Amino acid sequence: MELLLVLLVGIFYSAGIFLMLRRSMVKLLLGLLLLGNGANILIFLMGGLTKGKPPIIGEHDKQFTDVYADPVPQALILTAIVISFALTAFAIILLKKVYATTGSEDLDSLNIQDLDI
Amino acid sequence: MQKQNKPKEPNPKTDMIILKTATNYLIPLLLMFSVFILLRGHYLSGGGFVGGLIASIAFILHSLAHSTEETLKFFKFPPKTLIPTGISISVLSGFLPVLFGKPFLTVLWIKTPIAIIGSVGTALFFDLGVFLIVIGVTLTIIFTIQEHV
Amino acid sequence: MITNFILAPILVHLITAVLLLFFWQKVQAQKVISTIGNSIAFLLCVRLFFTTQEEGFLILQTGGWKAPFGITFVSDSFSSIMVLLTAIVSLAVGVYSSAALNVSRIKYGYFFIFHFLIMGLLGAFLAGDIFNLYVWFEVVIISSFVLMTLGGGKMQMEAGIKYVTMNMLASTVFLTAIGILYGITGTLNMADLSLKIAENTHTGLVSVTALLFFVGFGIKSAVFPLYFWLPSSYHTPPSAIAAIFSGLLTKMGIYAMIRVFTLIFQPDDFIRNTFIVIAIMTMITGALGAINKRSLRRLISYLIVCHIGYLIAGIGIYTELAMVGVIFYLIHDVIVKSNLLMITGVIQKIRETIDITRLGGLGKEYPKLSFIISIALFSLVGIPPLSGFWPKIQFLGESIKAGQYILFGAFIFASFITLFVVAKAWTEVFWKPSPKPITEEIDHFASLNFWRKFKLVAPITALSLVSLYIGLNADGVYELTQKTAHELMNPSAYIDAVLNHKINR
Amino acid sequence: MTDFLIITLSTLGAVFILVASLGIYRMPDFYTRSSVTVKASTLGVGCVLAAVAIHFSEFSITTKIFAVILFLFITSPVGAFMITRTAYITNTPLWDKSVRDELKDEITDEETPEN
Amino acid sequence: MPTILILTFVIAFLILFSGGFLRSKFYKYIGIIPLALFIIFCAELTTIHWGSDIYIPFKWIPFLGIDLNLKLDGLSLLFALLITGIGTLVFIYASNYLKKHPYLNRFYGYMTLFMGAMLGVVLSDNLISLFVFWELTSISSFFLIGFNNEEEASRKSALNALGITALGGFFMLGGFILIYNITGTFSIRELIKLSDVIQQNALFPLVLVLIFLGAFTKSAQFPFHSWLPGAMKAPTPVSAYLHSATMVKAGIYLLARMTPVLSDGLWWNYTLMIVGGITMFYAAFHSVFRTDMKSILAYSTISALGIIVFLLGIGNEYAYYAAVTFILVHALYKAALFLTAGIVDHAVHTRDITQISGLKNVMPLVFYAALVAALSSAGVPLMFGFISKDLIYEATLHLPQWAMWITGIAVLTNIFLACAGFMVGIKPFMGKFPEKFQNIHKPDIKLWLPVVILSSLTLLFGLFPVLADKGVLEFAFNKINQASSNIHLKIWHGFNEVLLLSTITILLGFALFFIKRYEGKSLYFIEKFNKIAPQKIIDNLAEATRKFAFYYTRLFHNGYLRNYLITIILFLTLLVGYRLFTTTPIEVNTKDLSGFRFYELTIFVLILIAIFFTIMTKSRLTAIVSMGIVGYCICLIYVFYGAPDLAMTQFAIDTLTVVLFVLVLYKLPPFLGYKSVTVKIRDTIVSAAFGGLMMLIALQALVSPYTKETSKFYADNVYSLAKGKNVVNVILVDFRGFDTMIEGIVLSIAALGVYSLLKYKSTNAETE
Amino acid sequence: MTIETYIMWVVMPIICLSLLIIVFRFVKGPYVVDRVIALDLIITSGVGLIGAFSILSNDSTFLDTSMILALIGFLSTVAFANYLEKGNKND
Amino acid sequence: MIKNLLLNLFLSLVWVALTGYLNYSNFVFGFALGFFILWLLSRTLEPEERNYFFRVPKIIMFIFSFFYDMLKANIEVTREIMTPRLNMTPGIIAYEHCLVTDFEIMMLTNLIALTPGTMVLKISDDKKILYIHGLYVKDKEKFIEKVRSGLEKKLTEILRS
Ligand code: NA
Ligand code: NA
Repeated sequence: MELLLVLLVGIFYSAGIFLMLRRSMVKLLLGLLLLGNGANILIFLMGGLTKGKPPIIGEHDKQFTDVYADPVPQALILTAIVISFALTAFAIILLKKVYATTGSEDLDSLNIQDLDI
Repeated sequence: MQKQNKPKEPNPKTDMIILKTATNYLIPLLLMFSVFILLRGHYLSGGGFVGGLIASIAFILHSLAHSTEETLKFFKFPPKTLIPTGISISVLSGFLPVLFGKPFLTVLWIKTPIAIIGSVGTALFFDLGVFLIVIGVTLTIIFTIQEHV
Repeated sequence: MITNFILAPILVHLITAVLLLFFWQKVQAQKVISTIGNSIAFLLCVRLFFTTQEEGFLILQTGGWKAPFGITFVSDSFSSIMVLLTAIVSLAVGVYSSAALNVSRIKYGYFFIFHFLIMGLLGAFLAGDIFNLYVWFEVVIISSFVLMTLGGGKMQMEAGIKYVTMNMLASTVFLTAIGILYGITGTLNMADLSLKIAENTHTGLVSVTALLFFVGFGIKSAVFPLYFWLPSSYHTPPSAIAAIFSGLLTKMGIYAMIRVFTLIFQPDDFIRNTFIVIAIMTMITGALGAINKRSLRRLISYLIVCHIGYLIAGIGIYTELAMVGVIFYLIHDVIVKSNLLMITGVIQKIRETIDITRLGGLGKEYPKLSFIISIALFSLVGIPPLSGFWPKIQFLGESIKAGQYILFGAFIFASFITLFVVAKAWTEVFWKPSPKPITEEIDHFASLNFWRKFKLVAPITALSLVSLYIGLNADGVYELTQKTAHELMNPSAYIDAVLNHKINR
Repeated sequence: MTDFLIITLSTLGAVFILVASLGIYRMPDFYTRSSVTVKASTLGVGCVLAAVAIHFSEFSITTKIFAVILFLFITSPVGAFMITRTAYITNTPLWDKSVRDELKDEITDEETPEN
Repeated sequence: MPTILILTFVIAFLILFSGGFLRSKFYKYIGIIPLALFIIFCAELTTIHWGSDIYIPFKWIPFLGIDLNLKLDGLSLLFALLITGIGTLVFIYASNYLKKHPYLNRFYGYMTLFMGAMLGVVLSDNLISLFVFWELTSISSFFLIGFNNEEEASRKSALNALGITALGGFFMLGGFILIYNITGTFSIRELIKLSDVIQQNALFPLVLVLIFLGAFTKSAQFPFHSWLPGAMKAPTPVSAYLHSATMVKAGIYLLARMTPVLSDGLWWNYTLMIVGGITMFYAAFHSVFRTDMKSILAYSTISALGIIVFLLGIGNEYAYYAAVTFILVHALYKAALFLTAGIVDHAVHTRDITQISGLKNVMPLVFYAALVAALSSAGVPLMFGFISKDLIYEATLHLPQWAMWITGIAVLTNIFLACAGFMVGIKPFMGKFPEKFQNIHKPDIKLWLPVVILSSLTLLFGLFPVLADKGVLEFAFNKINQASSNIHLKIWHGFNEVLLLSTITILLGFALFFIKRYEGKSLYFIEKFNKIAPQKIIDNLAEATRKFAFYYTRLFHNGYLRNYLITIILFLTLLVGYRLFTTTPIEVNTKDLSGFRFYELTIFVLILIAIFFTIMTKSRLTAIVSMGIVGYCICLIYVFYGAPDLAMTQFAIDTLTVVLFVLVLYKLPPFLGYKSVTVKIRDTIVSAAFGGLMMLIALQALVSPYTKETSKFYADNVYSLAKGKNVVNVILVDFRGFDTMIEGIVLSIAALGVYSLLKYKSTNAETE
Repeated sequence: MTIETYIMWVVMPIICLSLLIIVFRFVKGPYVVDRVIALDLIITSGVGLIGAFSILSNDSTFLDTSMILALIGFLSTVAFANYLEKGNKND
Repeated sequence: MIKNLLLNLFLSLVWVALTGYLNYSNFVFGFALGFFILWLLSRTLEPEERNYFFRVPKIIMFIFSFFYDMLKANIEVTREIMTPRLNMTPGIIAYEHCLVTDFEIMMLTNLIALTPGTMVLKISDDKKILYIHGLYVKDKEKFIEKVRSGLEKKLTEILRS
């Protein structure tokens, strides 16, 4: 499964970048979302995969009796997910605001001010 | 395929009764569930974040079924104020150990466990703060957008 | 010893922000609370700086978990310098903002975002944990997103989308790098990482990871060819916001780069050469970009890029002396760049434009202000003995020592172009007669009351004086930077201090 | 006995889910898809979850599973109703072999009384 | 001495700051400042005569080996006296010349600043402190050239001058630092002892190039001379002081100072001779064709500077003696001529010699003074100039090879210079006095007195050269030569070939002066050569740089976000990819990896399809539904690998994101796409390469073993110390609680940002 | 044959097959509403899949996840419904 | 009714507390026991207060019958899906119901939705008519009758009285 997930990571990153290179701002955002997910899975993968064993001590135990999934990447991803949500939410609203002020969500039409001198 | 005529604008009020009624029953369930998820995060999966998300989803559902104004009636203060409140609770629970000469965010425990919740420590208040922040944040975002759609 | 004190400035900004949230929409209260909070934080930062300088490393293991298991905060000499700089700039910009910004921006939360931003910066500078550093970065980024776009028109939105996109990309690269780093070491504490990386036999992979960090931080610090967001955006927000951005935001990337490449990774030849090539290109690109700019802000934007090249070059040379130069330059640059942006704000208030072709006659009308501004400008271009001059000695010297003649040439080229464009701007803005007649309506500055004028000019004066002080007291600054560079280049003391730090739970 | 129950219920559940998926795949228009899928899956998932409850046969887990099934039975049809209604409003066409559309009649009647 | 220096700067800034506070009456007596300094330096003459140098250590930045050690020896003193002496005269002169000027305070502020800086240059023993003062002279020059800054030409000239001198300065700084790298010291005194070390270093040629660039730009040597004629836009006192007598000689001073250190008999000398030679001839030739008095003087100054450089290059004792003498000679007569030009300009409001004539009748005293200066310039016997000219010819004639040719060039140069001197010092006073100048006002004593003093000195030193010689020149010479010599200044050398050459020079100079016709045509003639003139080349170069900068900047910063992104991604991919492939053998360690189950594969396929759909669809909603599927599938992956907390959060967040998208997308138009297949292929390649790279890195990281020390600590202590069982949650609220707190703040900022962004409605009136 | 193997080789494959079939509908569309109910069905089936998986791994922790799925999974469907109605077009 | 339900729940909790085992068979047993006790005690009450004891069995009956219907419909649908040709005659029917409260309408709508092959599309503005999409509506009256006598009747039985 590691190989499959590695492949998935690659796909997430590729697709994310590909989407970011489109003309539409919505696709740009979706691309960023995919990138974020890709990074999360990559971190997840880095902890090593442990099938079906959450890092939670059993109800009647006081210590782990079995193998458990590495909790650190999970905690990191949780943080990353939430942060990425915050950024995405803001970006979505920004998109709306950009559309409201410029009347376009075409990224190619947002190139005027860079060309000023 | 038969081509349909343009239908007249539906009356949303009558159509929404299904969602509204269902929502009225779901909201207490969701809120209770969110508290449940919050409280036992230390032992089982869950915690302030997910709890907060579920609680806010309850309100979002309500706002989708009714309207934002209707949902806002649940709150005496706008949900925005939950944010500083939540931050304050989190920070205070982190700051409490400083008064006892311990590093910031050190978890202090009440000696005897309390029923249902189990051991109570500053971590719980910390998580509660997070819970409130998440609710405040999510609702602020969604409601603001809904007002501006 | 428990050094919760490290967190004091951070918490003060946090509390200030939270208080401001409770005083939503109350402009006067916002201004007062912000100024008080800012001042307290300033004093705390100053104390943190001096305590650190006296006692060496200040360390806090939050949660009472010993390193590398908890989140560690470390104030070493370098961190404390950055903290002090942040404090100075934040106080100056804070005061400036209260007069420069319009009421609606304050109503819609400028100040608390400002405090969150400063808090994020302070946190980033004090973090001893790589993931915690990431989280602080995000605080800064999201705050900057908000400040960047708050109340913006078309231009600001257009810039905002670019700024947001590229910064989010940078964050992702940073996060990826952290993931890989965890994958090959199993730890996140920077001191611990240093040890683990040193033991790691997969040197190739380590080097690759280091490069990922370089790219991530490179985007944030706007090096060639990752700099695009900066000239696309820095000219659009209000001057107060641009002042913090230009003074501190790119420098945060530089800070992280220095931290990571001195503590965690020891850059190999390839990485060092990469740094140098990138630095050369950054200097040239920034300098060339500045040549044709008519808008003062755009001009300064490109100069920021250009001068980031100096810093990168210093890191690339990777000698203690070069690092002395880097830190000195960093100190200088933070102060001067913030100041310049505030200055553009005042100029805009006076003339309603910052287009140099449409400006003029400021020297005649505002001679004293012009003089203050000239200090900032001279410091920027490095007229000896002002602050920008000294680190160049190290840069030039070390690049020759390292046999990097092209880099040496690039330094001279960049210095020259900087001097030239600034002098040109000076002649246009201050010497040239004003092309359009000045009426009461245009000069918003003259009609302000004394206190507002004071709030606008005092920060500029203060920062100019700081620049002057840095330049004239180069000896003292060198003592500081030398100590800091030594600490950075010999991280064992840092590692030892962090990992063997005693705590009582 | 419990093993048998678990196997039966889980198989039944899986099959219902399969039916639902085949339904959504085969049905000719949105309305028919919507009317055969959501509930089939709900029932299927209910069965699987019942199997889970029996498998663990613990009070807390069983109540939890009851809750899940209950939630599913409340939320699924509501969602389905909402989207189906929207589909109609947004002119998603009916299957051409549909025999009647009294809703259309009603709406057009109201709109054009002279017809 | 340092006190004096610092005091000078303090006074400079006080004057600058005074604004209108100081009445113009004050400036009548401002000459006291340089005069006091002059007297102090004169007092030091005795010390020098006792044979010892004055050396005052003053700490500055010991870490860098930078100090403010001051050193007063013969050479420094020669310059210091020039600076303060001529300074006194110019200050006095200007107090009348610029009388009632509104910014007199700025003028004197800059002038005093300059004076201090210039003294700093000649007194510093440390190369860096020398450079500091050096740059200050450039800056004060910038401000003084641009003093009449409302005129565009002034601004342009100021910029041009600053540009060229500062660029040279930067190179020179590099040279100094290089010297430090080689020797470990910035102290000139030390360096003289270490001259072998420097000259034998492989980088010695580079040192020379860098130092030369500094000196040549400052002293207006060909081809960097072009800023100096432009600098004549400055008020005449400034031209007289900075751009003739002192600042431009800073480069000369540096060369003279460094001669004992860097003179190697080869590179140093030949470069100086060639550059100096070209400069002196080129500029002298040019000067004759000018019609503006100041322009003539500017070119003749350049030429004179060329002569000194040339002499330093020749490098024999005569040459050195000639050089120090000529420095003084030139300063005296050129300052006098400049001030004369100023007086003329002041009186008749033009400096065009084709327009001016007959002023002798109006201002006879000025005429005689100017005449003396012109004659000195031509090297007429009994004038001080005669002595120096003789020494020049002595020096050239003593050259081991090419002596005749070089002497010939020197003679030609001097002929032109003689003519130029006459054009300024004699031409305006001779002939008929035009009607239109009838009601000019006669020059004030403050204007003519300095000229007279200067000319008197010229005459005095011409008659009694020993005064100058024993006074200071000998000691200056000793410092360059690093040994004393038998050469002494004499009023008369007897009849020899040198006298013959001098006579030829004077006669031909006079002849040229009388034959030449004074009309605008000559100016046209010389301007024809402007196309190949260095200034033109510099202008073209600047314009080319500007254009290149424009296209270069536009090439990268072209406004298209996707181009920015693609550049970033390509850079990352190439850089990191290159490193990965060159350092790491790509290996896949299959034995440690678990196989995959069909349900995992199913999820994988689902994600794949959903992603593909997200990319391909033209409908925004479909894209979002696809993203929803992707999110839920990730959630399932988290479930499969033991991360229920993650799965929950992922799911909740994903749902919220979908809701958010749906709420916002409501009004947007459909997707726009790129029609071009090339673009699509390019993007596909770039993104595939990037994704592939990330995949490979992840794969390699998987192979690399690591200790799970941290997670083991958490797992071991989660119950005993943190009283929890869900390790992930305990990490979030306890072990790494700080992350969570800050993360909450990130969320808060985002929410409030959203709120502000949507609620804030900016109006056009509000700019900031 | 244990319950685990049965679940593994009979129940899970059926559910997975269903998921693939649903995705097929998702791909075909043709309308957004079709895709939305496909998504809804994937979520619901996901609840079943998680249930089966928890038997497989003998760990009840995952049921919390399925509870959340069941509770809030329909929110996105409702949101889409709202959107489509307001947008009044079916692109 | 609510009072009785709460009382019943309370009793079952007491039972759990008494026995000390919180598992579901024990809880169900406690509930059944409590129900029985309450039923015994309720004989003294007025008839309108006693309906709780009739309704609980009815609800249970209803659930079972509903599951049965659902199963039946499911099989029907399965047949439709599995066979190569589609024999159905779908269409939209306007169905006039006799329900009163919003809750009842929602319950009916949900139940119709849960039953395979039927789906509510819309509710008329006066809330009186449900527009139902069915798979087999060739015979409109039969379809209406099936809903009316099936779901609606049972629903009203358990919700009212
Ligand atoms: Na977290
Ligand atoms: Na690994």
